[in-house]
This record gives sequence, C-alpha cells and structure tokens, in this order.
Amino acid sequence: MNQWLLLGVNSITLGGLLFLLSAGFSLIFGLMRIPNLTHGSFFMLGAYIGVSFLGLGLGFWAAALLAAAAMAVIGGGIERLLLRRLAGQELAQVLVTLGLSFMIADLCLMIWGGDPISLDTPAGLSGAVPIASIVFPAYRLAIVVIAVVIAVALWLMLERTRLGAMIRAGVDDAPMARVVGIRVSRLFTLIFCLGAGIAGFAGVMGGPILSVYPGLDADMLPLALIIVILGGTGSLLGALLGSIVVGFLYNFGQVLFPEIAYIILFLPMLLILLFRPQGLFGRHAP
Amino acid sequence: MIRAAAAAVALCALAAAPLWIPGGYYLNILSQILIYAIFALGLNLLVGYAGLVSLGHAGLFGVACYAVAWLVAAGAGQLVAALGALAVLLATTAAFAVLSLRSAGIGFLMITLAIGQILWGMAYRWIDLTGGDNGINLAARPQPFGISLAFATPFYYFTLIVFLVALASVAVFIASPLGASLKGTRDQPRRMSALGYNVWLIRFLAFLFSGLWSGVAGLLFCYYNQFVSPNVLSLGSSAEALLMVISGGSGTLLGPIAGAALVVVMKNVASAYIERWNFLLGAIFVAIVLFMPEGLVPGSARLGRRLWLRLRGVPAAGGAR
Amino acid sequence: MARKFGRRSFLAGTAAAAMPWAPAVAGAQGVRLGLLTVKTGPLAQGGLQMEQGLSVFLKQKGSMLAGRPVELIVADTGGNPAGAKTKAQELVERDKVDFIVGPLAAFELLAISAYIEQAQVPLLSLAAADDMTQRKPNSYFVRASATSSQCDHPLGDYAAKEMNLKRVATISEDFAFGYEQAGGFQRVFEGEGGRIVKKLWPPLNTADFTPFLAQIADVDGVWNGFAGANPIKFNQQYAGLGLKAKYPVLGGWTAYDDALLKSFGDDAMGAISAAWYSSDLDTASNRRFVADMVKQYGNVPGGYAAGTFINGMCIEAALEKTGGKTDDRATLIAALRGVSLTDTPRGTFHFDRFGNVVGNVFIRRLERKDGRLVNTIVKTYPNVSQFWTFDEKKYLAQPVYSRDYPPLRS
Amino acid sequence: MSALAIKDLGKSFGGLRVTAGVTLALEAGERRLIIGPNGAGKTTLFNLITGELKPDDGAIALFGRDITALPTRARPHLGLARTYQIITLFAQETLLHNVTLSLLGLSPLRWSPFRRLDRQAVLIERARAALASVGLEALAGRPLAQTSYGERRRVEIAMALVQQPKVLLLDEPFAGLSVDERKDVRRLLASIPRDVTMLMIEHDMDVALELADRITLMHFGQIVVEGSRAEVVAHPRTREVYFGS
Repeated sequence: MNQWLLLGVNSITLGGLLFLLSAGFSLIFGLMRIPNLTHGSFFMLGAYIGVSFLGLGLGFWAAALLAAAAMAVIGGGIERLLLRRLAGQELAQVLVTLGLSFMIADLCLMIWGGDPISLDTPAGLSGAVPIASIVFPAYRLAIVVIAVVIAVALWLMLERTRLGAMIRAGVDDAPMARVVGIRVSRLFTLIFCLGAGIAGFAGVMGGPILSVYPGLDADMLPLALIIVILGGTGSLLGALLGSIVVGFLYNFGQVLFPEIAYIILFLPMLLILLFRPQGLFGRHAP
Repeated sequence: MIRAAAAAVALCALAAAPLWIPGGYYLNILSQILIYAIFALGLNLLVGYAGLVSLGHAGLFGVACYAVAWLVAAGAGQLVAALGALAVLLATTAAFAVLSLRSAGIGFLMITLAIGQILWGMAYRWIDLTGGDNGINLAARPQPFGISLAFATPFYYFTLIVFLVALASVAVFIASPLGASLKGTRDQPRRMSALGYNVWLIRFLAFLFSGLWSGVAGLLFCYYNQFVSPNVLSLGSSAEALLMVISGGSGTLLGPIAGAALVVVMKNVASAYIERWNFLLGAIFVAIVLFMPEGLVPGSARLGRRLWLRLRGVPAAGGAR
Repeated sequence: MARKFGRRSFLAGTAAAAMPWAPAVAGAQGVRLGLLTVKTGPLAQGGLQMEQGLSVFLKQKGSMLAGRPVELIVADTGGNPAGAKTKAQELVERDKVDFIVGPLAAFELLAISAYIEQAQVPLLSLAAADDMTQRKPNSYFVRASATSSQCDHPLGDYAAKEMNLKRVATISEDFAFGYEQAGGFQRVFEGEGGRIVKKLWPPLNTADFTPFLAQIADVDGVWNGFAGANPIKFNQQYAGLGLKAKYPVLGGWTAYDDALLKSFGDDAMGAISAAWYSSDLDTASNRRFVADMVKQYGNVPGGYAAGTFINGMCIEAALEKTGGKTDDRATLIAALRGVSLTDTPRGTFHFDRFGNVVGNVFIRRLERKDGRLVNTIVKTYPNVSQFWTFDEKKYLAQPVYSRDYPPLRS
Repeated sequence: MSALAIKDLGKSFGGLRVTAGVTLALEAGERRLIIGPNGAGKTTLFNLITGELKPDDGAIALFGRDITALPTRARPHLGLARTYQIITLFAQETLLHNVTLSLLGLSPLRWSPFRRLDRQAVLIERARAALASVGLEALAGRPLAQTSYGERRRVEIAMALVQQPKVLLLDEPFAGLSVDERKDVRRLLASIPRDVTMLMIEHDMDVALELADRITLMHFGQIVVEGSRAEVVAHPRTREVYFGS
C-alpha cells in the first residue's frame, strides 16, 4: 500500500520537475516550430552555472534565479545570432542545435570537470513530510508548488497580457501575426530567452535530486521530447498534463513492467505518434 | 568534362590509396570513412531526396550489425549470414517504414527517434540475443572468393567496391524516373498525388533503399570492428549520421561522403592532436550553418564559383542571376 | 600544467600534425606507453582520473622506467567501442606502443580484446568484465584492479558474518557490470546464510530512482552497485526518502570510490563498501601517491587514478625483469604476469594464471573526519582471488553472473 | 451517361458545413462555369472531386464509375486533371521538368529506378510539345522560380493538358493575370479539344462566359441556380447572392 502511495506522490513531484524541464521546450517548439535539440544542454548548463553561483556563497534561490537569468541571456544570444537566420530550414536547425549541444557539453567538461556535483537541498526544505503512512522529501513537494506557480504565471502571461495575446497569435499563425503588425522576430527572441531561462532554472531545481554530471543533457532531452509528444505541442496545458502523465508512466511503469524498463516511455510515445499524433491533449498534429 | 576528369582522378586516388597512404592505420581510417559514407548515402536518400528526416537510422545500421554477428556466432556460414542479415534488415526496415510513414515532417522525425530508442533498449535488454552491453564478437571477417579480408588492404578494397556500388546505385536512382518522383514527393507531396503518383509507395520504396544501404554499412562496420554492442544503435549514432548528411550537403550525391569524412577524421585523427575535439566538431557544425547553410559540398562549390568569377574580373553579383 | 606528462610534447604533436602519417619516431631507446582513456562525454570523469594517475606515476619516476625513457601517448576513445578499436589501432600500428594502459569501460575492452591478442601488445585495463580473465581469457591481458565481482564476494561475506544481515535487496544499473557485481555479492552472501529478497535493475539513463526505491521494504540492508555519476543521485534519493535511517547501505568500489567523496553530501554517510583500493591505506607508496595527486590535481585519488598508477608500477617491474627489453612480446607478457609487488597503493598483490590480480580487498565505512568525508578501512581481506574461496574449475563451469544468475530464491 | 456526376455531396469542417447536398452532372464535352462569392465552397468542391478531401456523404462518378472511395492518385489515371488557384509547382525544377513530372505521373515508367529520366526522349518530347502549346517552349530549360506569375499559370495548364484528361478542372485560371496574359490563356483554353469536359471556377465573367456552355452558381456550399448564361443572370436568386437584396 505504502509503495503505491509513494509512487503516486512521486509521479506528481517528478511531473513537476519535468514540467519545469519541458515548458520552455514546448513554448519554443509551439511558437517557432524549432525542435530545439539544445534544450537538454540548457538544463545542464543552467545547473552548472547554479553550482558556480552557489560556490560564490549565494543562497540556493538566488543561484537558481541568477542561473535562469544567465541562461535567458545565452538563449537569447543563440536565437539572435544563429537561429534567427534559419527560419523554416529544419535541417540547418537540427545541425546548429546539435552542434551547440556538442559545444556546451565539452565546455562544461572543461570548466566544471567530469566529477558529478551534488547540490545541497535548500535550507528549510531538507526534511521529510509525513503523508498518510509514508514520509516524503519536503523539497520534492516544494518543486510541485514551484511548478504550479510557474505554470500559473506563464498561463496568466499567455492569457491575460498583451504579450501573451501576441504570442498566442504567433503560435496560431505567424505570417498573419506579422501582417497585423506584431513584431514576430522580437517575440521569437523573447520566447527563446524565456524557454532557455526556465530550462536553466529547472536545471538548478533538479540539482538536489538528480545532481549535475556530464551526460545530464542527453538524459534530459529525450524526456522533454516525450512530454511534448504526449501532451501535444505548443500548449502550456499540454506540457503540464504531459509531464504528469510521464511522471505516472515512469513511476508505475518501472514497477509494473520491469521487463520493458528501457522503453517504458518510448513505447507510449510511439503509440501516441501513431494513433493520436496531436498528442493526448493537443488540438493539432505537429 | 571537368567533372568526368575529377571523378577519374578521385577514383584513381582511391584505387591507389594503399600506395600513397603509408601504414595500415590510415588505410583503416579511410575504410571507416567509406563505411560511414555508405551509411550517410543511404540516410541521405530519405533526408535529402525524400525530405524525411530520420533520427532512428542507427537502428537499421545496428540491426544488420547484430544480425550478421548473431548468425555467424550461431554457426551460419559467412555468405548465409550476410544474406540472412540483409533479409532481417529489410524486414525490419519495412516495419520501420510502415510505422514512420504514417507521418511526415516533425512527426516522422519523432517516430523514427522513438523506434530507434526502442531498438536500442532491446539491444540492451534482450540479452539472450544480443549479449546486452557486452555485445557480440564476430569471430572472423568473411573471405569472399577465398580472399582473406583480415588485413587492412584487402578489407579496404572490399569496402571500396561496396562503396562504389552504393554510390553508383544512388546516382542511377537519383537520375531515374523513380528518383525524380521521390524528389517531387519531397517538394509537393499533395500535388504529386493529384498527378497520379502513389506518394506513400514511393516513400516506402525509398525507405527500403535507404535502409538497405544503411544496413550494408552496418554489415561492413561489423566486419571491420568484429564486434557489436548497443552503442551502435544509440540516439547519438543516429544523430551522428544525420549530422554527416546535413553538414556535407543533404540532397547532393557527394555531400554525405564529405560529411562522413569530416566526422570520422575529427573523431579519430584530429582527436589525437586536439584534446577538445568534441567542442571543435560542434563549432564546425555551427560554422557550416553560418557560412554555408546548404552544406560543405554545395557551399564550397558556390564559394569556388564566386572566387572563380572574381578572379576573372566578373563582379560577383552579376554571376549569380 | 601538470598535464604535460599526459600528452606528447607540443613540438612532437605539431610535427605529427603536419605529417600525420609519419609514425612518430621513438626516442633513442624509449619505451612507448599508450593510454586508452575517455576524455569527452559522460565517461570522462573516470577517464581523466586515469590520465592523472599514470601521469603522477611517470612524474615520480622522472619518465624513466628500468633505465629507459618513457613516452606516453594518450588516446581519447570517446567512450564507445568503435572509438576504442580505432584508437587501439592508432596506438599499436601508428605509434608502435609497447604497452597499452586502459581502456575504461568493459564494452570498450571487449571490443578490442581479439585485436589485442592478435597484435600481441600487453594490455593493462581497469575494465572489470569477469570473463576477460575467466571464460574468455586473453593471453595479453593483465588486470591489476579487480573483476566486477571480486570485491563483492568478500562484501557478501562481511555482510553476512560481521553485519549479521539476513535479508538484503540489491539495486544496480541494468547492465553487465551491475549483474556481475550483484551476482558475486548474492552468491557469497547466500552461501553464508543470507538471502537476497529483491533485485532491482534501473536502466542506465534513469533520472529518478524513486520508483525502484519504493519497492524496497522488509529488508535488513540494501546493496548497490552504481557507477559513474549515479552513486551521487542514488544516495541523495535514498536518503531523501528516509530509507537510509531504516536500512544500512552497502556498495561496490565504484559506488563509494574515494574520488567521489568530494561530491557526496552527508547522504552517503555510514555506507559500507568493498574496494580493491582505498586512499586510506597506510603504505609508503600510497601516502606518496595520495600526496602527489592532491598536490598536482587537488584530488584525492580513487580507483581509476590508482589503477593506472599501479599499472605503471607493474610495467616498471616487468621492464626491470626483461632488462628494459620489449621486443620479445611473449617474454614481456610473461614478465608482466609474473610481477609480484609488496609496497603499492593497494598493498601486496600478484597475478593468477589468467592475468587477474590476487590482492587485498578493503571493507570501508564512509565517515566524516576533520570535516571531510573519508572511507575508513574496517577490515582487510588479504589475497582475494577472483574465484574467492571457490574451486576454480567448478567456478568456471558455472555461467558468468547475469541478470538471472544466481536466480532469486523464492 | 454523364462525364462527371456528383450526387448529394456534403462536407463539414467541425461544425461548419462547407458543401451541402451538391448535385451536378456534366455531359461529355460540356464546358461548365462555377461562380459564387468567396467562401461559397467552390474550391472545396474541386478538392472533393479530386479526392484531396474526403466527402462526408454523397457520391462522385466519372463516366459512370463510382470514384468516391478512390484515392486521389488513382483519379488522374481515369482521365481527371486539375489546375490550382494557388500555384503549387516544383520551384527548383525547370519548366520542362515540371511538365515531364506531370506526364510521368500517368506512365508506368515512373516506377523505374534504373533508366535515366533525361534520356526518355518520347516523354520529354511530349512535355516539350505541351510547353510549346502554351507558348513557353523557349523557356523550357529555365527554373520555375525564375519565371513570371503568368508564365506559371500557363505551366499549370500545360501540366493538366499534357495528361490528356477527359475531364479537366480549372480553378481560377485567369486569377492575377494581366490583360495580355488573359488573352493568351483564353486562346489556350479555347483551343482545348471539344471532347474534353471542363469544369471551371472563375470570377472574371467576361472571359469565362465566352468559354462556358452552362453556369452553376454556388452559395454557402449549395447550388443556388443552374442554367444558361441568360437564365442565371436573370434569376432573382443571383441578385440576392451578389447584391444581398
């Protein structure tokens, strides 16, 4: 009984972390139609930058926010200098995003070395919280809260602000948005900053659970892809629900079907692609 | 004329490689380039000519690799093993194609990625068949017509012959009516249906052809390394092949070959001198996108033409249109 | 930079770059040493330490072994089998090395095994694949570290006899290194009356171990065989779920390697591990080795650095036996396998007839001393063979440890 | 037997009915003009006839054969060809290659992976002749991307004609053309053999009416009026549709 309760709670908390990972990916993919294969690298680089800020004596939250800011700047720079020229050129986008991920991976190895680095759980959240018959790490529960806060903030921004209206218009029909005078190119840069920033923030938030190590990028990127495929592209709600579905699939799948542990996420992803290409919650096929 | 001459020179240089490349080590590197070039030629049929970007082709490369190693280990003769591996490969490719051709564009890419990852997972977990991460050893290379391929030079010639057959077959295909149809389905799939073409079947045939050469490359790779492990099916391997095609110039005959040479040389030769070769390789990819987004081969041709015109005193702009 | 021994001198490098096919010219009577390691990608952590360990050794020797100058050539395999094969060929055919140290991973070793046998170059690897010195031996292979299961046999003994554990769950990555470690632990532990109640196998790229940890209940202890960066993640998550307070945790050498200590927080405190090397060991050569590693790289060495350091010692000892000669490969490998050393960073050891080490295995407890984490040796099993106390013939007649062998008793 | 017979054809997108109960019959050799305001469902009707859209209900028959369930690709082989209002050609290829592709679509040769396309003299000559018939022979070797809009319209028509269709669907063949270009295209359409059945969507009544035998007026996905030019113009519903009174 405890086992199932623990798995259930963990499904939701893992979903929270995965939402932080995939929200930016989904926004970028939805608005710009760019499969950003650098997203895992953004997550890892953010985490490493957070490590350096922590090393300077900053607190956990300050380090996380500064890492997010740094990643936003880096992401914006990448969009301005590289991706800007490649609108509609899928192959060139694949080449440049993969090339960048090679560079970032090797750069991290150069700067931070190969040893895994663990981030300490922030003060005040290092304990455990009793939930019915189990205890659960407070920090993981806090991640759910943060994910919800970010989801709500993003939702408000998308639904209630002028900027959000412009973004939605851009997602639905970029050429039309241009015609009605929305500066889509500035919007793209902004979305890329936002997406990279959230990914960097997620990297730091994941630190106390996943630690930071070379190869973290490659472990994370497929998860972001799976979430966006399962949830449906370009919608925030899709990313959120997709994350929670992946959380549940992952937790219960590993226990119930240990024989297919290696493909526990890719098999559902394939089935969705084949039979419901718009994703579980999406309206349009990618 | 110039093209024919250049092709003749390249062919002579390749045929005489054991004479001008001293030492088996560099000849082996050249064999590896040719093996990856066959792989990239196969992948390019889909990526470049069908407009279908696959991130799962290492799965096909790997299936052929495993099939031949497994069959030889199970006691089959080399010829039977090779033919059996090709049969397994084509069956796998057909299934792969039927599933992934339900979609195009990003959907196709994601389906191929998922299937590739599933094949990779199977290589790790279906230990009875694959040996898990310990892999399978291939006891010996084949001996076609009694000629041993154990050493670098005969193996190189064997690979070169297969490479030339692959190159010729792709060249013939691209110039054929079916090749033209394939390019049509890449540019205007709906229009092609309205013109009377069976778009799905054309893509399916191209997928089989693409899978065939990817798998043949896998066979050669298995003969070369005499070892196969799940690494060959990894997402990284699929991405690497795709990078070869795109960096060299997708949709061109020679592009994938140049891309294969770039990646193999960076990984195996440059890495002996440059500690941060991985960073450099990434930087080269980014630079290619910046300076010749169409890829190395067409990009160099364009720059070369411009340079030629400038040398002859023709203003660069006048030469273009 | 301390790395200067790690690579060829800048001049040699550029000369070779200008004429890449020119086989690098050997120094007067230089011994050429090739290091197959991983410097890019996820495995670089251990790979960089391998280079550090060998560099420290050569620096201590002034790059002279048995009166001959030594040239070290480092090759980066990229951490994949095909890369290992190509780089092995580079070292053998282009650089004409006399010895190869490395590679790191079992799948790299298995990919080059047949080639090494054919090229007849002595290979000193840290890769642990059991069968390389058991059912599929290679006559040019020497392993001074340990097989996968070699440390876990005594750990099983210790868990049953000294910790009095009865019911243990095992968790390790779902691949051969995990199976072989877990198999070794299970066999000895169950032979001494313990019982493995659950075997958990998270896939290699598992981000969150919680679904696996959730299945652990009703045990006395948990054994883990993680490697690379996973031990950090595992111990964080294990402690986070409150399991650490309930069930003591044990692990193989890679799970609590000394080089990881700086990455662990308090989460791992109290862990019992079995290792063939421990920086805590008090021998003259180890004190000097640890001091040099800390001085030059700021790192307390773990198994990867110690492994290549000890490999260097073996090479030196072999060269001294052959009078510095390397031409006769049969004599050379015989000399290498005949090496028996007393003062090494891992203490006394010699090789068995398969070229695998017979030496100490240390049982350590992870503790905090003077503010930093250390593995304190609590018991030493001397002269541990890869066959433990089993009869070699009977041992080899059984299959290699795998996911399902030994089976879980029901 | 009608050349093209459409019965009770219906199509909805979501809740929006774009075609409802459309029934239409074209006799062999008939030239029919379809008119109607934007959004009347004219192009949707074409897409249903070619199979690019699947109808929700109703049936389509070509020379008495029910083709409702037939895939798009099979219909050209039965003698159905069309042009597009929004030009969808092969921009990187030459004009000759564009027309050759159209011709190849009906030839078994299209499955050959061995022969060289550029050596299929018969095929290429026919394509060249088709280009000549629309007055573009001189531009045969030019990439399509380097031609004018009017030239592309004519390539569209050449591609349809080269398939020697029995039923030809023309979707606004005069759209966006200059006065001179209109004349050329009109002459071109007038020269199509009389046995070819033609269904044409066109807003430019002046040019279109000369070509058409009968006119069908569509509005909100339904056929409102059908008859001769005079009948349709005189019909009160026509005024209603166009003038809203």
